[in-house]
Amino acid sequence: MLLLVAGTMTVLIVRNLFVATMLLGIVSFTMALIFVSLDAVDVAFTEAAVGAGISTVLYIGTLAMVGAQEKEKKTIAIGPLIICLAVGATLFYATYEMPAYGRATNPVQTHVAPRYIQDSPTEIGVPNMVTSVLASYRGYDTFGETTVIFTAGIGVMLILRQRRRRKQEEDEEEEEELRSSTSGSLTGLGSDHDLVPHVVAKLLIPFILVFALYVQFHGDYGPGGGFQAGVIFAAGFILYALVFGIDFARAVLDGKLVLFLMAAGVLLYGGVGIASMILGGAFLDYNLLADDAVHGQHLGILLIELGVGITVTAAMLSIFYAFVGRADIDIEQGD
Amino acid sequence: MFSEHFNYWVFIILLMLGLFTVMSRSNLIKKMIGLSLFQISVFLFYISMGKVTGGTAPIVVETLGNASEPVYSNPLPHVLILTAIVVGIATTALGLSLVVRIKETFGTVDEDEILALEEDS
Amino acid sequence: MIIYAVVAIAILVSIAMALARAILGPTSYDRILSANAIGTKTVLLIAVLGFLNGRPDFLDLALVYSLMNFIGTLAVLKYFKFGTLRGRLSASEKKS
Amino acid sequence: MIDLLLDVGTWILLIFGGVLLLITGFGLLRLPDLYSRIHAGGMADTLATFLIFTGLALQSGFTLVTVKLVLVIVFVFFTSPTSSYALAHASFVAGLKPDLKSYRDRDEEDE
Repeated sequence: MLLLVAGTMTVLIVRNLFVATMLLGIVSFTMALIFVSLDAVDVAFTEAAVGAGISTVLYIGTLAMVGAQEKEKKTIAIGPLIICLAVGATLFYATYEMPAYGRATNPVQTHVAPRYIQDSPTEIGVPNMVTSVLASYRGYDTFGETTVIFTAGIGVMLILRQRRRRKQEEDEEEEEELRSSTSGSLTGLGSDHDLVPHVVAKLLIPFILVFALYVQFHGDYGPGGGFQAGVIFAAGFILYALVFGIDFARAVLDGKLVLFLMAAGVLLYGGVGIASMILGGAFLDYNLLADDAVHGQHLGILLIELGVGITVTAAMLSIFYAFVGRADIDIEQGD
Repeated sequence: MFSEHFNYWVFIILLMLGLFTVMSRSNLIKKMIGLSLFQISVFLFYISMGKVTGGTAPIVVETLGNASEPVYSNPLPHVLILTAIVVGIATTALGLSLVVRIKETFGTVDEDEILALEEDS
Repeated sequence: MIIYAVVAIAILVSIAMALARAILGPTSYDRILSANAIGTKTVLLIAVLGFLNGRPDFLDLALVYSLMNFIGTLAVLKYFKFGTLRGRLSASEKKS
Repeated sequence: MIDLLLDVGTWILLIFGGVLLLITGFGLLRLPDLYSRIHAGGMADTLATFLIFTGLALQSGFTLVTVKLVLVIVFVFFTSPTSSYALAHASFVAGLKPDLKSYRDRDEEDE
């Protein structure tokens, strides 16, 4: 199974950009499969949702604006090759010092993990240890990561929102003419023959959204949680925007509202922390949120997962809007 | 011997491929793809460190009476990688948006051409 | 139990074949098709693996996979229909 | 008795599914042009999914797992043909013609 991945990677190096994107999707699928076989269900969940779905869409969105041809270059870059081989050889040598794979006595397994595994069911009362570690023991980390996502969402928006300057290269204009002469824009309503995807998407979207909510709130008991649910929720909307056109999606969830939600998620997370501070504990100490410690932990995890979910949804959507909206601007000016 | 380190070797191969792509390709999007590969290889490394042979996913199962307590894989790497994936996609999006801007300003996404343009101006 | 393993191996072989098509495939559509097929087979493999390991409660994953597969394929096709890659495609058509 | 019956049913369904999957793989690899490959990848796959998941559902009894299996089946039944259709349509619009020549060649060989 691992050989599959290696094979895919080799291919990834050689072909043109578009093909590389497709292959990246395939690699992502295979990778998630490997994660499942390595018992990392939550990670596989995220990888599947993010790698195969969202990142493909983003790469495609970029390619639509940039063009997919890579210049042919015959020379093999010798310098980087040597560096790579050197790094690889060093690491390869280092693996002989690594403890054998999968043994329970490895240093990684004996440090803090036993505590998480043994105590989290009684301390937190949540069956999914990944969730309890994520949201409770390492709540600070997760808060930081949510903020990073928030910042990235804002950054993409700022970079892509700016009006483009009038300085245009000739070939670029040609490209735009080509695009505007084709039957519609990337985000337009599509041709009449899109009936089947329309109907099917209309049928499926409500279920996708409900499923996202299920993932969000079932995250305590099974694989799932805020990050995954956020991505799935965003994916539902992206499907809607893809099939019906971005204007419809904007009508449902406005760009400003998305921004607001993005901030609201982070604020909810921070708010939980501050609330526990007000109640006399440390930042993000959920034990005090309810009368009983386990109950408080439950409530806290639920709330911050919700915050994470909202932020991730909104950030993904705003990134998607920014990319696709950019393509729209291009086309208007090309007319 | 072979099976004990196999995962690590695959990780190294992937890492080398990713690194090579980043360093040798002049196309910026290709560089981003190489970066993603690099990321994925690191994820694989972490997750294979957390695996315990014969273990099961770190979600508590109800054990019935005399059944022995199951072995769980290490949940900590899972947590780290889970967040890393989402952060990774966010940073990738940021990088791609920068690529789009570069394309608009310079009219190309090829690193060598951009450098040449810079020198001209 | 053996049956699960047998089916899992069959799925793996099938994935390998689809992968070969993705590598060889003369047109980009072939590659999309094989990516889609690999996605479907991954869904199957996850379900079978879940039963093989005796913890069949991870089917949420399979659902997410099929969803993402669908979205990815649609996005790519949308790009192909209205994007700018048409010139290249006719070039590869000549080859076939 | 019923257990045995269910087991046998599972075996049969899973084996059929596995064989179909192998056929899909061969089809993807060996068929001459895109449109025939879509047949292999789109149709046989869906049936194989149905068979295998039904087989698994027989094993799991009446639980949440079964419900999820049924959900996945329904989902795949909707999405897989849709994406096959969209793929075929997109490639046709883009002007990729079916590779009739290879069929004709083969027919001539047969004669």
